[in-house]
Amino acid sequence: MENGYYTWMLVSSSLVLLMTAPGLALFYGGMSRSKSVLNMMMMSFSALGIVGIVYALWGWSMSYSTTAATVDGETGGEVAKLFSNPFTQFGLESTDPANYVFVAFQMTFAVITAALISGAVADRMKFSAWLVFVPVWVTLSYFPLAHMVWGGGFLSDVQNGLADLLFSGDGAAEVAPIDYAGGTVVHINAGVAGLVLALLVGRRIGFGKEPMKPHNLTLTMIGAGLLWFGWFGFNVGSIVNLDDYTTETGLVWLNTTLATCAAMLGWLVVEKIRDGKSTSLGAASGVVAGLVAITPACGNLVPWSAMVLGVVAGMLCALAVGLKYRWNYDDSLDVVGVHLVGGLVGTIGVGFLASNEGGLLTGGGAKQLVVQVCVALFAMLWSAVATLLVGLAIKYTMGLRLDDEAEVEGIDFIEHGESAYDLGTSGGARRASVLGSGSTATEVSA
Amino acid sequence: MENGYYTWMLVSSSLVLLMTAPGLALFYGGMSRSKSVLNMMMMSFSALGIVGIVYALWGWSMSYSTTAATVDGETGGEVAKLFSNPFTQFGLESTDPANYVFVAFQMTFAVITAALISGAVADRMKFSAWLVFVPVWVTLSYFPLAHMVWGGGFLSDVQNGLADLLFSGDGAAEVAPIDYAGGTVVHINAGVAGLVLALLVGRRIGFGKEPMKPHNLTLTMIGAGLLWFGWFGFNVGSIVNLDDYTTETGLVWLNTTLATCAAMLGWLVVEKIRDGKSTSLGAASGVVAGLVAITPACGNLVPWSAMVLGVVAGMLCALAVGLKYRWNYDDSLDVVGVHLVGGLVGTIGVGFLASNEGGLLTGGGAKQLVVQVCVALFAMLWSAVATLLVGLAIKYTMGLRLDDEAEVEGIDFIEHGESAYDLGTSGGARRASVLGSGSTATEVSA
Amino acid sequence: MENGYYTWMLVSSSLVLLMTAPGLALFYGGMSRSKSVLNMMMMSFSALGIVGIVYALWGWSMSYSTTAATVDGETGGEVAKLFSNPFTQFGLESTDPANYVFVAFQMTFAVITAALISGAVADRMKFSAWLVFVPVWVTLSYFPLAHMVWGGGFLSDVQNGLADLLFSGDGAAEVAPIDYAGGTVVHINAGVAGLVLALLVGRRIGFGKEPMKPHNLTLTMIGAGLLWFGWFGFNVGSIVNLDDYTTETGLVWLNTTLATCAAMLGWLVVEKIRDGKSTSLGAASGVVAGLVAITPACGNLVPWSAMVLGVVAGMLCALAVGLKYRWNYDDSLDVVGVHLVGGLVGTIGVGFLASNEGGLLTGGGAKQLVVQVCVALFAMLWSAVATLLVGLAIKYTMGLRLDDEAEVEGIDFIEHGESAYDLGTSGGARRASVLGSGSTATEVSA
Amino acid sequence: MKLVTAVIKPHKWEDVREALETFGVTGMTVSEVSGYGRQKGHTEVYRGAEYDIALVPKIRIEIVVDDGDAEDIVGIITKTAQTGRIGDGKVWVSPIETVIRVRTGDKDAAAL
Amino acid sequence: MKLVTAVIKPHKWEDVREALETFGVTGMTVSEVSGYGRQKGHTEVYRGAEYDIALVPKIRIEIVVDDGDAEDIVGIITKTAQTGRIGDGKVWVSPIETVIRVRTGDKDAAAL
Amino acid sequence: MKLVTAVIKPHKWEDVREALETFGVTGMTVSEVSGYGRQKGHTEVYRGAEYDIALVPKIRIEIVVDDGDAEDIVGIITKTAQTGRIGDGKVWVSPIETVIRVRTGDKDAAAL
Ligand SMILES: Nc1ncnc2c1ncn2[C@@H]1O[C@H](COP(=O)(O)OP(=O)(O)O)[C@@H](O)[C@H]1O
Ligand SMILES: Nc1ncnc2c1ncn2[C@@H]1O[C@H](COP(=O)(O)OP(=O)(O)O)[C@@H](O)[C@H]1O
Ligand SMILES: Nc1ncnc2c1ncn2[C@@H]1O[C@H](COP(=O)(O)OP(=O)(O)O)[C@@H](O)[C@H]1O
Repeated sequence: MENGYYTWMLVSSSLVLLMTAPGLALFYGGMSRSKSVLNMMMMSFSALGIVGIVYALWGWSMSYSTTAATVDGETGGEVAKLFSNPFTQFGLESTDPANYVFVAFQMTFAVITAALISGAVADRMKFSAWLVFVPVWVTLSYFPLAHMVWGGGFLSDVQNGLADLLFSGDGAAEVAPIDYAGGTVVHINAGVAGLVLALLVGRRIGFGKEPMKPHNLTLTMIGAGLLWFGWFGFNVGSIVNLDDYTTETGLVWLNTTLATCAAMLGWLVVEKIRDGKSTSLGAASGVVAGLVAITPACGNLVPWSAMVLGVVAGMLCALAVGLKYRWNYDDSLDVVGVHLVGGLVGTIGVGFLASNEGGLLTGGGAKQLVVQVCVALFAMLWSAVATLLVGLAIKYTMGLRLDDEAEVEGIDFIEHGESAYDLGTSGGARRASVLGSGSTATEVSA
Repeated sequence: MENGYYTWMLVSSSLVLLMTAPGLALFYGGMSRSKSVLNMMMMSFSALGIVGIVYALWGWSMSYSTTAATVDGETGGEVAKLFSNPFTQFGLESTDPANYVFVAFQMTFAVITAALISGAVADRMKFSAWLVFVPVWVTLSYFPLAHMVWGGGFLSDVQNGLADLLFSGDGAAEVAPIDYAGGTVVHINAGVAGLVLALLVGRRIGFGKEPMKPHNLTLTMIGAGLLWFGWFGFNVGSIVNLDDYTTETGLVWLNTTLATCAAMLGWLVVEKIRDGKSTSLGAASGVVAGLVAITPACGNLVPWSAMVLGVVAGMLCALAVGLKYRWNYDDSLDVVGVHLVGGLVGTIGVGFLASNEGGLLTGGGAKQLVVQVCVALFAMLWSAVATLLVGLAIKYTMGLRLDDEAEVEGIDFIEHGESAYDLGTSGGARRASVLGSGSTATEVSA
Repeated sequence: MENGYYTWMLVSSSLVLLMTAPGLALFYGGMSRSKSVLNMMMMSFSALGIVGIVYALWGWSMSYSTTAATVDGETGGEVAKLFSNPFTQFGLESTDPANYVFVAFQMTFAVITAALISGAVADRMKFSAWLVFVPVWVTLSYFPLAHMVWGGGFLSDVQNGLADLLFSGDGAAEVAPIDYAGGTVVHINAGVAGLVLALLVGRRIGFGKEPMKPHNLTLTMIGAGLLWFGWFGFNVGSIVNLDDYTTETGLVWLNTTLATCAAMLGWLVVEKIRDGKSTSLGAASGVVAGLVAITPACGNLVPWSAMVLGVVAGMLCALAVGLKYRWNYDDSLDVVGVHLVGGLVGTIGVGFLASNEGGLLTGGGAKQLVVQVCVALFAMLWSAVATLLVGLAIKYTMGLRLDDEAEVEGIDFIEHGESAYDLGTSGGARRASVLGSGSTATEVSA
Repeated sequence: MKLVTAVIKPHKWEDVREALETFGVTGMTVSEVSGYGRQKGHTEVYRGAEYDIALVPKIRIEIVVDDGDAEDIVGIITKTAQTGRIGDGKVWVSPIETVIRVRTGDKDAAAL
Repeated sequence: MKLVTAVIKPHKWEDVREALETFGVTGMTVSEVSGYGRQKGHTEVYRGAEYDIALVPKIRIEIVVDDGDAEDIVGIITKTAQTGRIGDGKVWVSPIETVIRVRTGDKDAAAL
Repeated sequence: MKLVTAVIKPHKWEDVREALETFGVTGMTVSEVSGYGRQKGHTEVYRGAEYDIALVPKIRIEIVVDDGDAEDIVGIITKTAQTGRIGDGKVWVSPIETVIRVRTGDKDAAAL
């Protein structure tokens, strides 16, 4: 394999891992309350620990070990349209080392998708329930969708795939679905899962009544910056056509950045008009909204259309985050408002804007748009059902949620026995709070 | 293009973007007061959002679309010595995709240069005024200077360029000006702009009387570390001579690091002697001073001379940051003391130390030194005039500054309606401050 | 040299520098008390400043300029088994620029090794003593060990080297010691030095009695994430066999990640069983324990054995950090419990698990294990003696430690004249503490 | 004049404030304090080291009132802040000789 | 002995301290508190959700003084802390039976 | 009833608490405050600019006690918090008319 490209894949895999820890952990942690920040970060870190292992055991195998249709048209059977065999490359035993870097890259995608969900259940989900939810959910929802979209499955352009059923070509769909880096697999998937889980877990005590403002926006800003940085690995590392390496990666990098800049400005404009002030949380949120929206589209737009997609995403997400108060569901850190809505904007938007006369507005007719919409709907359905199954199973066995007193006391202490800060207050916090901490340090008898 | 090099450019572009958000946002944010940290970070984030878009629209075109003199000596006209046509590649429409990665890389330079200025006007500049200042300033000051220095313009070695007027060679200057990665275009430019803008905006209420100490030095330390990390993209990504890829990049990486280490130690020594104690803010500042100084020189020094340049920069900047108290201008976070002074040390220092008998002390005579000084002076003049025009225009129309009561109340709340922290104080901040926050969360009617 | 690989080395060098500043600075800083966090971060930053310079002056020369045995068997003499000539490449004068990138990469290893030690002496070591300790220690302990292990010295497979003396082959050891990325040179070395220095400096006032809990775990989590990210440069950048570039780097990346995920989970399990709760500090610590353990082994394991090594490391380190309370030595931030123990687990563990029938459990017999144990013991001995010499010399001249009153007052103020935070407490810290800060800002007369 | 000082559980603060507002209290001064008493703190664990947190977070409220209102206000606070669980807090009343409104210089009743 | 307690606007603290120093007050104890009263707090917005911040930051000053000085000190604080705008704060005086200096055990006047 | 208020050095807090516990004090309310007095603060330097930190951190303890215990408790605090160095702090006693336990409504002695 070409080493320059290979090096970029090493960089990209590392960048996407950085997105989860500490990127997302900070973005979410800063938005939660100071009594919940550690649990918030732990949901990201533990997702990394668990999914990392699970991916090596059966995740890669379920996603890529067999495809529905191999190059010569011979198929891996109908079931292979949904997921491939978990055992053929179990534990990567039989995986070609030349593919390890792709295992690494794809692993980090599964990790962050699971971690994204945690934002919807901030402050109240049992840590043990989370540790059980994550591996089961990626197995039932993420791996199959990754296979369907990227592993030559039902949502690819494979014969008798969804796109092919809509507009049949010879041997493959006439119009291939577009999901460059994970609009459906990652963002729509996480967004729907977040919504379902938030509904199952229920609202936080005092939701909509008590204030639940971000406890440390500087963390959220650091997180947004690191997410942006890591996202270059996420999008630019998803390049498929190596012959165009130098031109396509440049385009994807630029589109990613332009859409994100435009989305940040779009969000700030909505705030200025609606609330009278543009906020830093709005800037951080707009950045993520733009990155989410451009994810599926980054390889199929040109600079101007990337800016258009970005500004639309920023504005729509800025409005969408308000819905939870109207419809009274507690999607605590707006996984729905940012990732589901942003993912839909990108996935469907590319149906309008795809370059080379691919989209409705770029002279390509409606076919691409139809395909994109149907793929998005199917992904939402799959994710909703899978999440519902896992969520209900946990709810009626071990339980999903802390009891009320524990929630009021604070999940950081209840679940982790820690407090995030001990800054003291006297003399500009020149010394740790003598009140905030205890009288004796004694080793726990092991 | 060679893929290994190309991959490095993708990495470098991402690294330089990281420098602004969150790098510089943290470095500056930590130094400001807790009532201003969000605005400080917002000035960096918004600069990224705005300049990113503007650069794609006309920035690249104004900087690189036409050169004063093309290889075969045919010229783009005299005006092309100052800037090239904003419309030839407007919106990157007609830009060769093979150049996208350079657009990306150069875009991030324009972004951070604008963001650097914000340090001079901390705590008091209207956010709306900043949003107007940034795009106009980069158009009048940054793009032209980038073109003059790197786009084959008046400050390059082009025929009838400044250097050629000083010491004429045949068809080009006898001695080419040296600005490897942006001593004049980025640091001197931002430093002068900061000074002018600080004078136009005026001193903070209580400047020199009330304490205005850094509110969170851990953020400043994170920022300094991320700036250093990102600077490898900034300097090493600026390589020009691809034949020397493996040797030149290694040299530039080493020079960047050695100068920065030396500058950190130099700053700490000055503090130890003058104040009796070496501070962490001093270490962070010394790091940035060293990075600034080595920027124009990193390709033209050897390890020992890089260390010399670094230690000089660290010591001079450590002394320079005190000037604002003596001359009573409120360059709040020392854009002048660090970026203008550091940029001059590097730009002029390379006239003394340039390797291969290029500098005065390295047996190359005074010519390079004269060229460097004249280029620096011209850049300062250009930047000062451009900034003065933009600044005055804004001052006498929308106004540059908050009213006094708002400034005392705190710009984070006034301009962004937020507070950075809600840590509570009881029990080691185990729960968010019940006092620090409000009684009801109600959705804003959209 | 191949550019793709070369680019990765540039990336890796930058990544490893990031590990120290701000990575380790944050990881340690967050664990210390709010009156010591700046000093903690300064110990990392200053180590970077000092070792960076020292490495260019004589570090590289002492490590790699001459080898005990060159390819054709001709030897650089017996002394060259311990370290090579500090002067042959003093100041990199005579170093081939093509090697600069390796100088850069190796420099960052020396930096972080020195910085790691600081965790053992948190809150109480004179800053001046630290500034003297660092350069002398790397000269007596780090450079020689780097040379012995990687520079073809006594701990390599060189003729009459330790391994060769144990199991002699023809012209070289029958079994080459395995230390892929620095288990002995970096972690065991730093761990032993930390223990010795902690004993020389003595316990903190109130150790084991007063609470000394982490003052800001969000910093520690950021640090852990950045360390992980940087560690990809540390391990994957240590590749030796370029022909396998694409396969070996993929394997090393995966092993690094899988061992770290497993170690995180292992640590959390031990906490759950022993303390009843899994903590975020435990997750962060488990991450580092796993990274430490996989460091020497990452190129000689397969995914499943990497997971095994990781979980063992996580569990053992989780138990080891309690020892200091039992044996009453104040290894404040657990350099011993994490780096010495983790380094031993990795260095010795690979003797059990080395792939290709290399280890005891993988059908390779006991030879590798014996070699690993002996190498580890020798490294511990060398490090202990070197540290003892430096430490005693400083203790009985300038002194190692603050006086008691200063320690209670807080080292940040005493040694650096700063306080880390000025957050205020009123109104959710909407304004800086008017109480925490002073009444006048007056320029220090230079 | 009297000074009513109340130490209550943090999550009761909003209710108490509303109740007092309804009663007609126009102002008060509050601060976050730590309480020590029957209600024990809890234990935190860091790397196997246990820390007993002896103190629990409380909210301290100071209200300067007319002699006549003191009793009612004490009653309102006691009623509203009550959860019945250990740690509900204390309320005490102490004498004040005079109170001045800084803005106007008004004294006593007029100052409230 | 008397205890003078003052609640003032934070940015007035420095002036008050200087004025008291000049008058001869040798010591005081200050803390950051939150005030509730006529002066209303403000509104913050996070992702479209509005938060009413009911409380405003204040500085609380406690000074133990000789009976004779109480009035003057109250006067000084009132004068210096006054801005004329709502929210300037309150000052109140309460009786103290005794005060001891920990360092020496000195009582009352001698303890200040 | 009496209210004993003590302002002491932070690192003395643990000792004082233990001493009071042994004596039989069942509860107290503590807060972190800043002290101004003979003990001067210190100077910090940021980029060559000096900041005089006028205030020093202190711990403020409030204990409502039976009239009879006041003197002993004052004595215990004074003894335990003493270091002999400037800045040890003050203890003062003021009268309380009544104290109520929120949980039960118990009054005075019964409320402690
Ligand atoms: N003697 C006292 N003086 C001052 N404050 C007290 C006293 N006793 C208790 N408190 C405060 O009241 C709070 C509740 O008291 P506690 O004994 O825990 O529960 P309860 O009041 O329900 O018996 C304590 O946390 C402390 O802040
Ligand atoms: N009855 C009271 N008891 C204690 N503190 C009070 C009382 N009324 C007001 N305060 C304090 O005085 C501050 C200013 O009072 P406010 O009514 O806002 O303005 P003003 O005193 O100018 O009328 C409040 O923020 C509060 O801290
Ligand atoms: N008149 C006073 N009223 C209230 N508190 C005081 C007064 N004088 C001193 N204090 C408090 O006591 C602390 C110690 O007083 P200081 O004069 O510094 O030392 P000492 O009490 O040993 O003479 C001060 O920091 C302050 O918090």
